[in-house]
Amino acid sequence: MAKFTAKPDELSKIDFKPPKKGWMDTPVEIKEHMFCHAAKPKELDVVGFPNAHEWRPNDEDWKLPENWEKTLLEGMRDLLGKYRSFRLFMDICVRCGACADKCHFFIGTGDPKNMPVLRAELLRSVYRGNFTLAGKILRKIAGARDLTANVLKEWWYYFYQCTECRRCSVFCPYGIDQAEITMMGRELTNLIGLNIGWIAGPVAACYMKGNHLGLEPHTITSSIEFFVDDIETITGIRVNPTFNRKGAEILFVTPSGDLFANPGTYTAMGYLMLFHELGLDYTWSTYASEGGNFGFFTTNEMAKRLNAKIYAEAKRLGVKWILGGECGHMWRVIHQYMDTWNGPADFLEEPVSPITGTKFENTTSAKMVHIAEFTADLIKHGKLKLEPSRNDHLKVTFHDSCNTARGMGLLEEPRYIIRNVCNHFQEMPEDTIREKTFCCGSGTGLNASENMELRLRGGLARANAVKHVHEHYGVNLLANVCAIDRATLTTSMDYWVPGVTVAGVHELVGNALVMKGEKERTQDLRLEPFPGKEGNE
Amino acid sequence: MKLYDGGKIIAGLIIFFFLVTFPFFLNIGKVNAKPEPKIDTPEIQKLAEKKCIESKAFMRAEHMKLLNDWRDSAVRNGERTYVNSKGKEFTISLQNTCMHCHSNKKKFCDECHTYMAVNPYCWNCHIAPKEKES
Amino acid sequence: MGAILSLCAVAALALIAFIGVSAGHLQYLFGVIIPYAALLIFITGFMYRVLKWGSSPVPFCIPTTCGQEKSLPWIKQNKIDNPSTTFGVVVRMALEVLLFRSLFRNLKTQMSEGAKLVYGEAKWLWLAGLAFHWSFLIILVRHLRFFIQQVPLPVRMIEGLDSFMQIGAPLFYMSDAVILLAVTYLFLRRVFIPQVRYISLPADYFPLFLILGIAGTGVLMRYVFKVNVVGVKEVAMGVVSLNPDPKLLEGIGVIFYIHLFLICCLFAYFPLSKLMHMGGVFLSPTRNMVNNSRMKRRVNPWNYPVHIHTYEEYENDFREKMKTAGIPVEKE
Amino acid sequence: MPTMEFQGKQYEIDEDGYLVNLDDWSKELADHIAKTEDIQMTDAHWEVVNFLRDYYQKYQIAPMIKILVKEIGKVMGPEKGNTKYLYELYPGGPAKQACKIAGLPKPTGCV
Repeated sequence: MAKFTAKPDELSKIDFKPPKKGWMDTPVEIKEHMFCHAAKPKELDVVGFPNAHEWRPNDEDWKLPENWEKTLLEGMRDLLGKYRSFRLFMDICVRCGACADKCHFFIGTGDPKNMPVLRAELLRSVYRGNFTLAGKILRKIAGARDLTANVLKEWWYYFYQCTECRRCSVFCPYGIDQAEITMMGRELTNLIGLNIGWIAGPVAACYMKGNHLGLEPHTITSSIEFFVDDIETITGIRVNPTFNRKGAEILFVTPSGDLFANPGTYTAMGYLMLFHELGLDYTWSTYASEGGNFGFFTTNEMAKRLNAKIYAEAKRLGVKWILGGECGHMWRVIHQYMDTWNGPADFLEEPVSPITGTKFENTTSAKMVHIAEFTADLIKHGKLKLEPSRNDHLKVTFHDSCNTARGMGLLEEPRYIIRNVCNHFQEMPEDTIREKTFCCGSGTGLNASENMELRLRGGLARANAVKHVHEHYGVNLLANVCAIDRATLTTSMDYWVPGVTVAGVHELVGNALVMKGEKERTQDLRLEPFPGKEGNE
Repeated sequence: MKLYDGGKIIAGLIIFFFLVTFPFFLNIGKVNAKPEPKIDTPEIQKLAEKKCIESKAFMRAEHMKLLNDWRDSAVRNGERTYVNSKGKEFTISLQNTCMHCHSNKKKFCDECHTYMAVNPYCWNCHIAPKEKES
Repeated sequence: MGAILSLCAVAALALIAFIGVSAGHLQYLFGVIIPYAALLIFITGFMYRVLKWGSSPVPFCIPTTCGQEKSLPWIKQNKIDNPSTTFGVVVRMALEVLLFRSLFRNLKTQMSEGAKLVYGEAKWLWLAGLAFHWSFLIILVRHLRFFIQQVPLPVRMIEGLDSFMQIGAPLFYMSDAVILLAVTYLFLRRVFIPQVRYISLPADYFPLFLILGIAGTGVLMRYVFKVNVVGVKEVAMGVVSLNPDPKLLEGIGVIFYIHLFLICCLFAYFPLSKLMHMGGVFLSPTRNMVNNSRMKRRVNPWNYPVHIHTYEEYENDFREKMKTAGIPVEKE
Repeated sequence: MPTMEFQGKQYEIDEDGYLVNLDDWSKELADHIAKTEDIQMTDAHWEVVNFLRDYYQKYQIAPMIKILVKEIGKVMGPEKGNTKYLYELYPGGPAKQACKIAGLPKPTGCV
């Protein structure tokens, strides 16, 4: 595959003119740098996905299993019976187009099939042709069509060009959620072995080893040990995290990206420092070592299978409640799915902060608290000694993650924390934050490298808003509470808005936190000297 | 067919059904009185030629427009003569022309207006003729 | 393409009624049989579609949250756009159904010079949509005067409000103008906005033309080709008392039958089409659910046990490595 | 599966040219892959490759950059313990390019 080399000014020339020919008559063109590699059969076999086979998206022949049409239509019937959202969203769209220019992929590509309404029509047209009276009789006039190999390719191409960010659903007068439709679309592709490697690999790893990255238990401890060394270098304090410790009060679960990928690792250091300073009775787990859930980007069943570890481990260790790290889709899953899948968590206690005594009344059933909720409460009660001036060289803006914004509503907690650990905070334009936030461009397992053009195009809308505050207010740090954001926004910023770095909120907390008995800090968590302290080392 | 959230859905559908069909329930089995406007006033009886200023069909469809035009020409333009389609002249006056013959407002005007729920604003300004109860 | 096809379809329907009544003298068919049939299809079809939706469960609590969740006591929750109580949901749904809250948020995203994205106000769709639906409702309510013997006060009040400008005679209804303008706007935006044209199906134009035809014939009937309204009400009353009188059908102008036939088409087409959004909007799980999934466990009726990689299996895979790394194990 | 030919033998590689089987790797093959990447292997380059392979043997994953930096600093002196130095050695990125030459699978960033 040729290397992706397009420059930002080339990429931002976007043609929004739809083709002359109707969309049903415009076959899908599978473009380089816009899709991810196919899943490897052995990765699908690990978790028992059906019809694993060798194929390549840009080959003519996808080596589809026999009777694939029947498999898909039966799968569709099954899903229609399981999800009211699916059946309803297939029926009630009026194609008003309010969602069209709300999608970051449409904004970044101009491809009309990336308008949420049309992406849904790809599936809807087949639904009409096979499941509705009008569609069966009137065919094309009713917007119905047959399921052909080309239609399937179109499905695959565009359902892996949607990050299930739900921005369209905010604006839809009926709340039609493309994320639901994409989920169904991906369920279907998984019936015939058409997954992507970047999702299947982490799913297989998470199933067998407990986390997406495939970190084995000793890798996790050695990695955290490495952070502990760095923390000692910075603060002079040696923190003592424990692993798989029975009888701890709290189990801490975070996305594995925080343990092994920059700049998430600095966020992990922030957690370690905070918990140490509080004297929190908590433990990490190497078995439930993943908060995120790439299974969520395949099938509901797979998502449930991966998620089951968290409660199972909490039960085994006998903790009282669970604390969760900064992550986006992880929180959609924990907030809206976990208790339903793997609850009731009646072996846990209703979460109470051991430091402030605050009862977390919004999670009395799921019993899992978001770290931003936890830390905001600490700050409110004055339990942390903070030195926000250490972050004075940073002009910070905050990127709401899609899932915490639109699938949960965690908006003020991280902002409250940032305002207390930094002196310079600037919001991005109103229409690009909170429930109107834009996706980083690479969610739902689309953060591979072979689909770089797609990622950068998808990230354009977010980057554009950052660029605005970068140019007008000198913003140089993009804070967020999502592991995928930390990895992908770094790439996106380097490309679109050089000069802006990306950090998790708890990295900023770690920098501002004054720990008991620490030495005078000269370095931040990245081991870079604080401005003005360069010579002190 | 198993129904989920059945209570709410059935309740919604009952409301829907009622909203769509309630005119049936109000009327089923009832014999509906039809409006029968009467033109048998003493004044009409006295007329040699029992004809209104225009044809019956025209008057039925257009009387509201005609009255509106009359109002405009008499009140706004001071023009008080109406020439009908056959060239015959009439004085433009609700009280003295129309109601002179149709002195039975209740049986002539109100019968249909009430039936159709039309509420003409003639009588906001004009005084309705006194009717003898027959 | 879709627009022309739909326009032809609606014109053909009007022609069918015209020929059927004026040449075929099928007043009874168009005035009684078809209306009964259309209403029956509408009611049963509508209920069938809703029950079909109801037959699929909502396994997960998936509201789209638009605002701050219920969190710590000192953080202000957005109790409507991110409701944690049924009351909040009721308000959210009411705003959605009555005022099109979500569409009100609409923005126009444009790429300006220097590849800068700008977000502008875009309230026209909301306004036209709201104007169209509300005027449609008002017109429907107004029409109740044809179906009720003693027209109740609220209906008369709505009628009075709708005509309160007292223009012309018969009094001009504002809702007539509003619906025609709104539907025309909704049609024109489908034609002139390239993206919207691209996604529009015949099924999107057809109801617009149908409604335009219905409103148009209605307006013509009131102001131009007048029909015997008293006769129309007599027919209507006969229909709703299930005692239609064929004799009454003769004296009514053909335009009434065109108007009525197009309405029947709309009613019969309704349950087969996207117009079902009328019922669907109430069932949308992203809007009608309480965002309390961490507070109250939602039960998925088809939840089933799944294979997981248990801790025991995990420890078996990694026991030696765990021991070397100093991680406690269950079995030595 | 695509393959790569070297000295008359076919080696399975993935879509991005990474060896599929760790055991297929040899110093000669590494030299060959380096050439296709326009890299002339020096002792310094080998130091990185060897560390990567050792780390992978132990942990079944390529190390984080910061671990690599620290390790190279330990072995080759603190002035070389920085990302800049590694990028000089492997302009295509120490993670991606060096892993390819070391016969490791393509590193996954955050997932």
